[in-house]
This record gives sequence, C-alpha cells and structure tokens, in this order.
Amino acid sequence: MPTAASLAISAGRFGTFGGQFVAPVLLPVLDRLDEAFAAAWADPAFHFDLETLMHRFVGRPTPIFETRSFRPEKAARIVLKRDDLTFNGGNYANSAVGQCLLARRMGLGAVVTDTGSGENGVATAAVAAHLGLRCTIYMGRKDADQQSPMVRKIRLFGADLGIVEEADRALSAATSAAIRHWMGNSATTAYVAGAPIGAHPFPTIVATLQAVIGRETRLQLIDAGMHPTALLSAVGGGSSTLGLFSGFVDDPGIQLIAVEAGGSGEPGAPHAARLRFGRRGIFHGAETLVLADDQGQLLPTASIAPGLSYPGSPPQLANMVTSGRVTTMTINDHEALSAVRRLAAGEGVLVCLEAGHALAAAEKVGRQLSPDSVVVVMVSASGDKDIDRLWQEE
Amino acid sequence: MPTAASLAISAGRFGTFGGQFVAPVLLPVLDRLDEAFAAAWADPAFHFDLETLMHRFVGRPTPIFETRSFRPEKAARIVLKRDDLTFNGGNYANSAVGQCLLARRMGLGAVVTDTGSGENGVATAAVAAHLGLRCTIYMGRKDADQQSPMVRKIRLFGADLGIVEEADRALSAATSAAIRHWMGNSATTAYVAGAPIGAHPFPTIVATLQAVIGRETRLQLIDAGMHPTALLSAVGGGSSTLGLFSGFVDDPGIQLIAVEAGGSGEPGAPHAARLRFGRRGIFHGAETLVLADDQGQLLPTASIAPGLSYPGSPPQLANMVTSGRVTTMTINDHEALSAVRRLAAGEGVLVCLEAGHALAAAEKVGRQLSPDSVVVVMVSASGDKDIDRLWQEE
Amino acid sequence: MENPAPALPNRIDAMFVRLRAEGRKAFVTYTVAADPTFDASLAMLHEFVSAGIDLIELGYPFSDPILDGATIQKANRRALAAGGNLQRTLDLCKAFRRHDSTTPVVLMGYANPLAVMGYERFAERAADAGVDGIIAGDFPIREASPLLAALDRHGLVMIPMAAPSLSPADYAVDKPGIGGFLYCIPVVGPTGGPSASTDAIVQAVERCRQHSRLPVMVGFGVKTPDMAAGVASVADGVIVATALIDQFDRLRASELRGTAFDDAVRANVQAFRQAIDRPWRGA
Amino acid sequence: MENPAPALPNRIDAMFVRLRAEGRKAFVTYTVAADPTFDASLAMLHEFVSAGIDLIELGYPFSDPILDGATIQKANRRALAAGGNLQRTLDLCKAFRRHDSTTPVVLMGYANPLAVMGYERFAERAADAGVDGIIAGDFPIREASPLLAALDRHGLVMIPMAAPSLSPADYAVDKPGIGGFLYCIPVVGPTGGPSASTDAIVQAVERCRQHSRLPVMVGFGVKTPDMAAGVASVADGVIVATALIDQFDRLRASELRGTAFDDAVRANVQAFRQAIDRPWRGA
Ligand SMILES: Cc1ncc(COP(=O)(O)O)c(C=O)c1O
Ligand SMILES: Cc1ncc(COP(=O)(O)O)c(C=O)c1O
Repeated sequence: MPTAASLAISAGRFGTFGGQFVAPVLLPVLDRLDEAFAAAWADPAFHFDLETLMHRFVGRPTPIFETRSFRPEKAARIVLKRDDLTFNGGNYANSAVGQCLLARRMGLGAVVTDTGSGENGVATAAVAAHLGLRCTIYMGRKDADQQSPMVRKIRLFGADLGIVEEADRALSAATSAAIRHWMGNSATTAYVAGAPIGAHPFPTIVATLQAVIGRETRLQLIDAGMHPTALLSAVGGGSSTLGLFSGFVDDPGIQLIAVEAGGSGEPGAPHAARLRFGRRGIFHGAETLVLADDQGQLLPTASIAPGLSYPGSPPQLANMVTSGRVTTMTINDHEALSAVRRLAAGEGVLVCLEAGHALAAAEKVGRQLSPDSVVVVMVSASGDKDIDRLWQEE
Repeated sequence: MPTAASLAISAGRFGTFGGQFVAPVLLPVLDRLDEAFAAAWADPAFHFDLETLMHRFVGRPTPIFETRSFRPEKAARIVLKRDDLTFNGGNYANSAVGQCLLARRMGLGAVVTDTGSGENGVATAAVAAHLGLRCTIYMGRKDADQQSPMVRKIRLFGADLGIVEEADRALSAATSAAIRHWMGNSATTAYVAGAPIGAHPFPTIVATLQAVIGRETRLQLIDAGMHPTALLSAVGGGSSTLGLFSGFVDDPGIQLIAVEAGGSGEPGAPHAARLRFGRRGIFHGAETLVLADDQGQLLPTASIAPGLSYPGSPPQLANMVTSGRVTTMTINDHEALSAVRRLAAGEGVLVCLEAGHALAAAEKVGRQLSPDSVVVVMVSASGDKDIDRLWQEE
Repeated sequence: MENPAPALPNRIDAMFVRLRAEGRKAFVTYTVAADPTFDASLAMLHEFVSAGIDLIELGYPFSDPILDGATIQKANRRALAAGGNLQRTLDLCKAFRRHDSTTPVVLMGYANPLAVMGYERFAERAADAGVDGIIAGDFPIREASPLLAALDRHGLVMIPMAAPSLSPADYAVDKPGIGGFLYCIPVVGPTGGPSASTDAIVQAVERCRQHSRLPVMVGFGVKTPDMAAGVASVADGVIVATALIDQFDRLRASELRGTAFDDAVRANVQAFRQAIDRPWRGA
Repeated sequence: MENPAPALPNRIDAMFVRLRAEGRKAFVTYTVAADPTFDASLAMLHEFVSAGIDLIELGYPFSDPILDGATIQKANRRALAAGGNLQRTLDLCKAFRRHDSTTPVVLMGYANPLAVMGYERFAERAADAGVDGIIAGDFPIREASPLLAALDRHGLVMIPMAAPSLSPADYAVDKPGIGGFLYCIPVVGPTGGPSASTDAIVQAVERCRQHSRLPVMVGFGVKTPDMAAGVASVADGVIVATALIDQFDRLRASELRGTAFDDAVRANVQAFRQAIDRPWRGA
C-alpha cells in the first residue's frame, strides 16, 4: 500500500502546496517522524496492530447505506458512507489510532493534539488510554462550552484537557496551543494531527491512514453493483474528504465535490469556504488556501458545524481544487440543519451537521442527475454531538 | 434456530414463572403476535431482513475485547462483550429491529413503547423511522429530565414522545402508559417490548431476538481459544442478560451471574435487587420476582444506572435464579461508578453505568479465580448517556 | 367473631333473582376502598345502597393500576395515601357487612396483591369479610386455575370479562369458581376512555348471551344517565365508574360539606338509577 | 520620495564591524510594531537606540503568532487592535528611518503575511522602507528559495535560526539572500519559556561557530541582565524580548507617564546594556 505521498509531486508538496513552514526546531522532529512512518508503513507488524485496532476499537469496516425516503423525486440515489458507525470520535479515530501506534513505536510516552468539535480529542484520548500513553488535548473555550459531553468524555479517558482562552477560542487557537506544547516537549511527545493539515509529513500520514475510507467504499460500491456519478464530502480538516476521495481520484469519470460551510449565508457574514474563496497563504505549517485579508491576517470563520469552521485547508485538497480534479460547493447553516433533520425523521439515521452539508449538496447535485445514478455522501460522524443544536425543547 | 420458548416448560411459562396477566382484551392480540412471530421466525425472508438490518443498522456483530490494565492483580482475565459498539440504543436495537419488522409484516402501521434510560426509545424510534412506521414513546418525567439528549434524539427521529407525569415518573410509569396506549390502539399498533418482560409471547420474542449476543460471544470465545469460568451481566429489563446467557445456559460448567443494582448501599435505602430480595408476584403481565411489600404494592427502586431501576424481572431469569442455574450479586452505585471511571481512564473504553455494575462484580469474582481464567462481562451500551453522572465539571 | 352469614349462598345470584322479579336492571358502581379515607369510604358504600345501587365493585388500591385511566389512577393514589391496601379493603367490606348483609360486594383490582397474599389466604379472608366475588383486571381465566380453585373452596366467584374481540374460550368458561355475571366491555382501551356506540353495545351483549348463561353487565365508558338507560335496555345491568368518580371529585373540590355533600352524591347516583329504571325509548 | 540611502551596503554587517572595533557585544531587542500604537511604537524605537540598543527586531503583527508565548501573543493583539499589520510595520520603519539611518532593523514575524503580499513585492517595499533583514519564525530555509531570491534582488537578508537539535544543513547555508547573523536558540519551545543553562548556551554557540561564519546572537529565554552578561561573554550578541516587554507592560500598568515613563523604560534597557558591556566574571 503506497502512502498518500506518492500522490505528491515532490516529498511534502502537492503541486505547489504543502511544505514545512514551522519553527526550525521542529524540522528534525518532522524528519524523524517522516522516516518512522515510512518504516512503520513498510512493517507488517504495524499493519497488524493497526488493523486489529481499526476493527476492535474503531469499528471498521463501516457499511454503506442507501437512503430510502431521503431522496428528491426523480433524482439520483443517495448512498451514505457510514463512518458515524465508528467509535470514539467518528472518522478521526482512523488517524488517531495510527498516529498513537506510531508514537508508541517511536518510544514516545505522550501525545498532544487539538480538537474543535471534540471528536479528535475523544479519539486521541481513547486510543492513548488504550495504549497507555499520556495525553494532552487543547480545546478552545468557545468549543468546550458548546461540547460539554465531549469535554467530559475526554476527561473520563484520563487526558489532560487544556482549555484555550486565546484568539478565536476555537479550533485554530487550540491548534496553536497544541503546537506550542509540542514544540516544548517534542523529545517525549508526539503531535497527533486531526487532519491532513500542517507541515509535511502530517498531511501524508493522515491521508494515508484515512485512505481506508476510500478503499472500503470503492469495494462496497463494486460489491453493490453501483457506479457513482459523484462523491461529496464536507471539508473541515479534510480527513474524511481526502480519505474518501483517495479511493476515486484516479477515476476521471467520477466527480469529486468538496462541500464547504457557507455560515449563515447572509451577505458579508463569516463562512469557512476557503477552497472556493480563500487565497494562497501559509498557515499552521503548510502553504495552502486560507481565508485571510490582504495583509495576511486570518479571517474569522463561522459555521453551525464546528468541525467545518477552520481558516486553512489540506494542501493536498488545495492542489486537487486548483488543478480542477475536485470541485467545490457551498452550503449554509440552514440547508445543513434541514438535511440532518429530514434524514433523521425519514430514515432513523442521525448524522452530524458537518455531514449535513454534504447531504444537502448531494440533494442539489442529485436533482441534476437521472434517477438511476448514484451519489455518495461521506458521513464523518454521528449527530449525537449536535443534538442540542438540532433540537431545542420548547 | 429455535425460539427461546423452547426453553420454557409450557408455552409462555418458564418453570412456574411467566404467563399472560393482562386485560382480557389483549389476549387475542397476544395470540396473534405469538402466531405471527412463529411464522416470521420460520421464514427465511424475515431472517434476511433482520440480519441485514442487524448488520447495517445495528452494527452487529460486535467484538469481544480483553481489558489490559483493568484487571486486579493475579486475578482472572476480563473480556468485554461490546454491545456498546452498536448504534441507536445499545443492545436494545437488537429486539427493536425484530419487533418493528414483525409489526410491518403484520400490517400494523405504528409502534408504541416505553423507555427508561432512553435507549429503547431511541432504538425503536430509529428503526420505526427507517421502516416508515409511526412511533410513540413514553418516558417518565424524571427519566426525561435526566436524559435530555435521548429525548431530543427520539424527537429527531420523528417519534411522538409522551412524557409521563404519573406514579414514579420513571420506567415503570412509562410502561404502564405505553400498555394503556396499546390497549386503546391494538388494531393498528404494535407494542415493542424493550425487555424479555411482560406477558407471553414478549419474553420469548425478546429473548429470541437478543440471543444473537450469546451466539456471537460463544463463537468469538471459541475463536479466541477462551473457555470462560463465568459470565456476568447487569439486570435491568434483562434483555442483554438473557441474550448473553442463552448462549451458555446448557454448559453447566460455566457460571452465569446476574448482577443487580444495590442503589446507594445504605441500609434500608431503595435498591433494585429483585432477583435476590424480591418475592413472587405478578407485574406488567407476568408472574415473576418483584420488589413489593407484603400487601403487593410495588416498592420504589433506586440505582445510579437508570436502566437497572425496575421492580420486575424477566420471568425466564426468575426461573433460572430460582432453579439455581443463575446466581446473583449486588453492586452499589459507588462501586459501579468507580469501575466505569477506571475502565475509561485505563482502557479508553467508556461503558454505561449499567455495565459498570457487571464490571465491578467481575473484579470481585476474578479475584477468587486463577489469572488464566476468563470472565466475560456484558457491556449493553456505551457510557455516552451517563457522561453527566460520570464527570461533573468543577 | 361476628360474621353475618349471607342471606343466600350467593348474594349476586340473589340480587339478579330479585331484580328480575321486579323487572329492573342492576346498577353497579365502582369505588376505591379508602378513597379518600377509610371512614368516608364506608359511609359512601352505605350511601350508594340507599341511593339505589345494587352491587358495589370495591377497588383494592394498587400502586400501578395499569389498566386504568387518569381518574381511577388518581383515586388509587388517594387511597394508598390513606393507608389503603388489599387487607384494609377486606376490613372495609367487613365493616360494611355489619349493617348490610345483602348488597353484593365484588372486589376489583390487580393480580399482584392477590399473588403476594396467596390465593388461598386471600379467598379465606375475603369470604370471612363478606366479599362475594373478584374481578382482577389483569387476571384472565386462562391463568386463573389456582385462584379459581381457592375461590371455589370458599364460596366466592371470579367475574369473567368479555370483549368483542375475545374468543369465547377466554370468557364463556364453565368452571367452579367462575360465576356472578359476565362483565361485558364493549370498547378497547383503559378505563375512562371513549364510549362504545349503542350498536356496538347491543352486538357485544348479544354475543355474550350466545356463549354464556350468566347475566350480562356492561361497563367501561358509560358516561351519562341517558347512555346508562340505553345499556339497561339490552343488558342485565350497567356499571358506571369514572363518570361518577369524576362527579364526586368535583363535589369534593366544591364548598359542599356534610348533608349537603351527601345529598349531592345521592342526586348524582339517583340520576343514573332513574334513567336505568325508566322504560327505554331508544337513542 | 525621501529614502535615506543606507550608510553601508548592509547596516547589520556595519554594526558588527563597529562593535568588534569597540570590543563590545550586540544588544538586540524585539518589539511589536504599533504596540500599543503606531506613534508610541515609533517613539519607543528611538528610545531603544538612545538607551543603547544596537539592532531592533520589529515584529509585524499577526493574528496567529503560533510560536510565541503569552506575553508576545498579547503584544500582537494590542498591535492588531491599533491597526498594525505588515504594511504598517513597513510604514513604521520608514518613519524611523527619517531620524535614524544607521540602526539595523530586522523584521520578525510569520510567513503568511509575506506570502499574501507576495515575496517580490514585500522585498521591494521592505527595502524601500529601510528594512535590513527578515526573521520569519515559521519559514525555514528549506522552504525559502523564492523568498531568498526576492530578498537578494533588493539587498535584504534572511537571518537563519539555529538550534542544538538542528542539522547544519538547516541553518549553516551559504546562499544569496541569507546573512546578517545566526539566530541561536538554545532552548526548544515557544518564546517566553524556560531559559537554557549557561553550559547549553556555550555549547550551542560553539556549534554555530563550527558550521557558519556569520556572527552568532543568542535569543529565547534571556531573562535577566546577569544572564545577558553570561550570553554576551560567549556570543556576538544578546537578544532580549519577553523579559523587556513584560517590564514595559508593568510600567504601562503603573502610574508612570511622560518623561517618568520614558526614564523607566530607559533604565530597564540600560540595565541589560550595562550587564552586556561589563567584563564577564562567570556565572
Ligand atoms: C377498575 C375499573 N375501571 C373502570 C371501570 C368501568 O369503566 P369506566 O371507568 O369507563 O366507567 C370499572 C368498572 O368496573 C372498574 O372496576
Ligand atoms: C517573536 C519572538 N519571540 C521571542 C523572541 C526572543 O525570545 P524571548 O521572548 O524568550 O526573549 C524573539 C526574539 O527575537 C522574537 O522575535
């Protein structure tokens, strides 16, 4: 199995995106990580541990699932890839497991990471507890206040939770805090990337670990006799998006659609559509598309789906969009909420608001297609974490 | 595959327990249900639908999982049966799927049920939404206030939720309300039993549908080369307990231990240990062991685990206990809390407080055994629903 | 021990003999023992008789009256709060028998208190208290063999319940320990629910008569004197519970006390009594 | 356009020539442009020079100063609130140059504002503003080719950063666009963190000298005048940031205003200056 780096034009670069824009002290740490991952990936023993945990701990493989009633009339069939049916953090667990195993293999006794929606935190805390690694998680105050069950779960898994009161008090500030922590402790502590974001080799490592989604989906679609016209995924950190797309990127006939958060949708209001409206910049370690003003200051982002509200994008995805292989769509808060609610009531499946964006986009795409065509929607996690936003008691 | 009734001495009776203690108007409804279930169970098409949904919708099979650090020194190995790794209601989904499929097969357009912890409600609401059945769920006010995410989830799945303000405002009152609703609508509406409780054929139907747990566990243990000394399960409605035990009841060498809620553990305080301290009585449709005073009034029950706090018991289990095949243990709130917390921090696995009772009991049992013996603990659901009780933010 | 011997081997049969001779139908009501207190309940029983009630269903309070609607659930809670239970209900009947040895009293309630007391002990104590029969809402005949045997040993009967959807095998059973009358329930659902149509009642009663020789009384959902009159025109008796309890609840919540209260209770009962005794002119 | 021509092709090199001639070590501080306002910042730059600072690192404010500790994060936020950004920082340097054409000014900050402005445009504007070099915390040499080419075209240099764990290939690079001095960071972790031991500093400086011919200045974690003196005894210069900013923060929070404030600032800077100039007697 090649790593996702084989898709990169040069090591650490996807087209002109990517690289290692970090404090120089981190360069040797990244170099060691790069080598260690390559060695681990070539080692059947690592794959054995990884696959065992992917099955026992994460709950893979996850099924695909065709909706029945949720489908506009005379529109395409909608098939969900159900990573909501994984444990402890949705698809984030895919990469947390691999990175924690790698940390153990490298002789590190601790991991640190950041979390926005709480899922990467829960995933990493659970795996770290399981592998006996110390674990520190940073989370912005605003996110923590909105996701109190996640906060408690992280603490129950024995992790140290650092609540970040700085900057946007959300994911971006948490990431900065986690990287600072790592900089000070890189001899003993691995940084666990929640997304294929940041300096090389993180985008490659995470995309390689998440590629399991695309491999499974591809086989399952073949098994079901379905040839998809389009695959849609909402882009937060991009881990599920690249995970899914990686299985289909070499089929030029299949459309790959990255769905971004449009926020409230009101003119001028903040959003998180950086693949569509962002500019080339350098953020959190990589050259990529970012939402920034003309002085390079990051713009505030907003979305009802906390996991989508991030100003940077995965360099690999930035390259796929710039090169035209991936197209983008923007879905606003209201459309996503409505899609999640209708799917729950109509199918008994509760997906997260992030996936709601992809679902709403799939309805739009599906209306342009014939009823026998198939569109696949990535469901990165369950909607349990969003219940308070989805249903307010009167 | 025989139904669990083959374990009963006469139809609807397990030893001297069981029967059909219902309003006479319900007798023909029960008779029809009995026949319909037998016919469905003999029909491969029903099994196909059931198994497809058990896999795609419930997430079966669930793995077994040996704890690493969670195990008293020099004590037996502890293996968890991970029904927390199912969706929409833990192991309740096992029987909700079968009963909703049966309702559809019988031409009924609606289902009604009761829920304490919220899980049977979520399971039934999700399956009903999926199968296009109308759904009404009753839940006691006290339970609803404590389980607000469950309440919202039930509503998101489009079910009508009736909050019961009467009697104990908990599961028992919700059950009464659901049965009243059913009595008034039995021509169009199926009652979905959350547990192998109540009038025949419900105990048989539910135990038959839950037996999948025991079948899986048996094969998985054989596969892992493990011969268990004892199996432990906490008894709420008894669905996971009977589900697990059914796979081993014919191995006289394997101890089956039903773990009951001891409540606060203070002398004279309410508890829910009716298999151990209950008396023979008639409750919610069956002759069984109940917690009642000497005038036959039901006693208030209490447990930190809402799913265990119920004054009745499954007649089949009452028979197994009375006949000596199953032994009982009592675990109090504090012991269960501690076990759940230690497992989470030590293994990255968050189980519900109900399962925490079985876990704490397994530690006690394990200390009496050699380190190479194996005890199996039933994990009926994840601890997500209990997070507020498990971790209070300062 | 003063234990007034029954006037006849069975007060229920005797009642039907008398009513038939008078060309009248039976009027039955239901009250929960000790609702709202033991003494008030005792006074109420006598009040019922003097207002023209022929047979009393005396509910023994239960913590989980699963087959009952809101009104009777509330009555159960009041009675439990006043210390009511199965034993106190037997005590109440015994106290009633000191001054009334003829009005039949049928206990009504749920299975669990019977099972916990033990069927034999229950039957013995009930006979001793002057009880005539038992209706247990969640105790179908197919489950009742041990209870029937005990009742029979002590000269009591279980009243079978019939419903349109029931197979005759579930109510028209000729067995020692079964008797009194057939309790015909023309609607499905818990007590206090909607009423059946006149047609449905006529058909339900006819079906009962086809399969059983017991007198047929109709209960569940009889809400007004007019409806009671209609039922009386086809059945052997009318049972009114929720409608009267609701009226008494309202009276208790009003200013009325003492004889004014008693008069109002009597007026309510008599409205039904007179309607039942009135020649039926159709709905 | 008034653009004071630099006295020498490169003010940084000139500074080291001068200091070496005087037998002194360089004293460098860091301040965020427009913290707390543009005008206060301009005054502060001149104050620094008159208090004895040899080279100024002028931070261009950034919304996400990922490598900085709390003190410098706060300084960034104040500067952003005052309208600070990369362009305003260039404006500030240009204003400074009106009255100071010799003190070297090195910009310090993060990669994104450079990338968004464009390397060529940035280098052109920076040269025009009288900037001498650039340190970007998240812009290692291995990524810097396009930036280095642009800097070189406009006579600016990038200051390489060295750390004990770094391979020489990551800092001791001889390439057009690299120069000024070697920024030796003897500790890992963000700014404002713990200090390195004297031994560690000595070793770090020695390693730098082994691999590079650039002058070596030590920064990150120099907290006291004594420590600065120790560093000065082995390196070519000392960089003090957090410690002085913390002191200025405290002064701003005090009652001191006007010349009293300026005097206090000067006293703080001079305490370091004097320690650095003092003959070293060991720790
Ligand atoms: C417990 C109980 N509920 C209800 C009834 C009668 O039905 P309703 O309350 O609708 O008049 C009776 C009459 O016997 C009764 O005993
Ligand atoms: C951004 C930044 N942080 C920190 C420092 C120096 O480290 P410390 O703050 O520990 O003095 C400098 C010095 O150049 C700097 O430019």
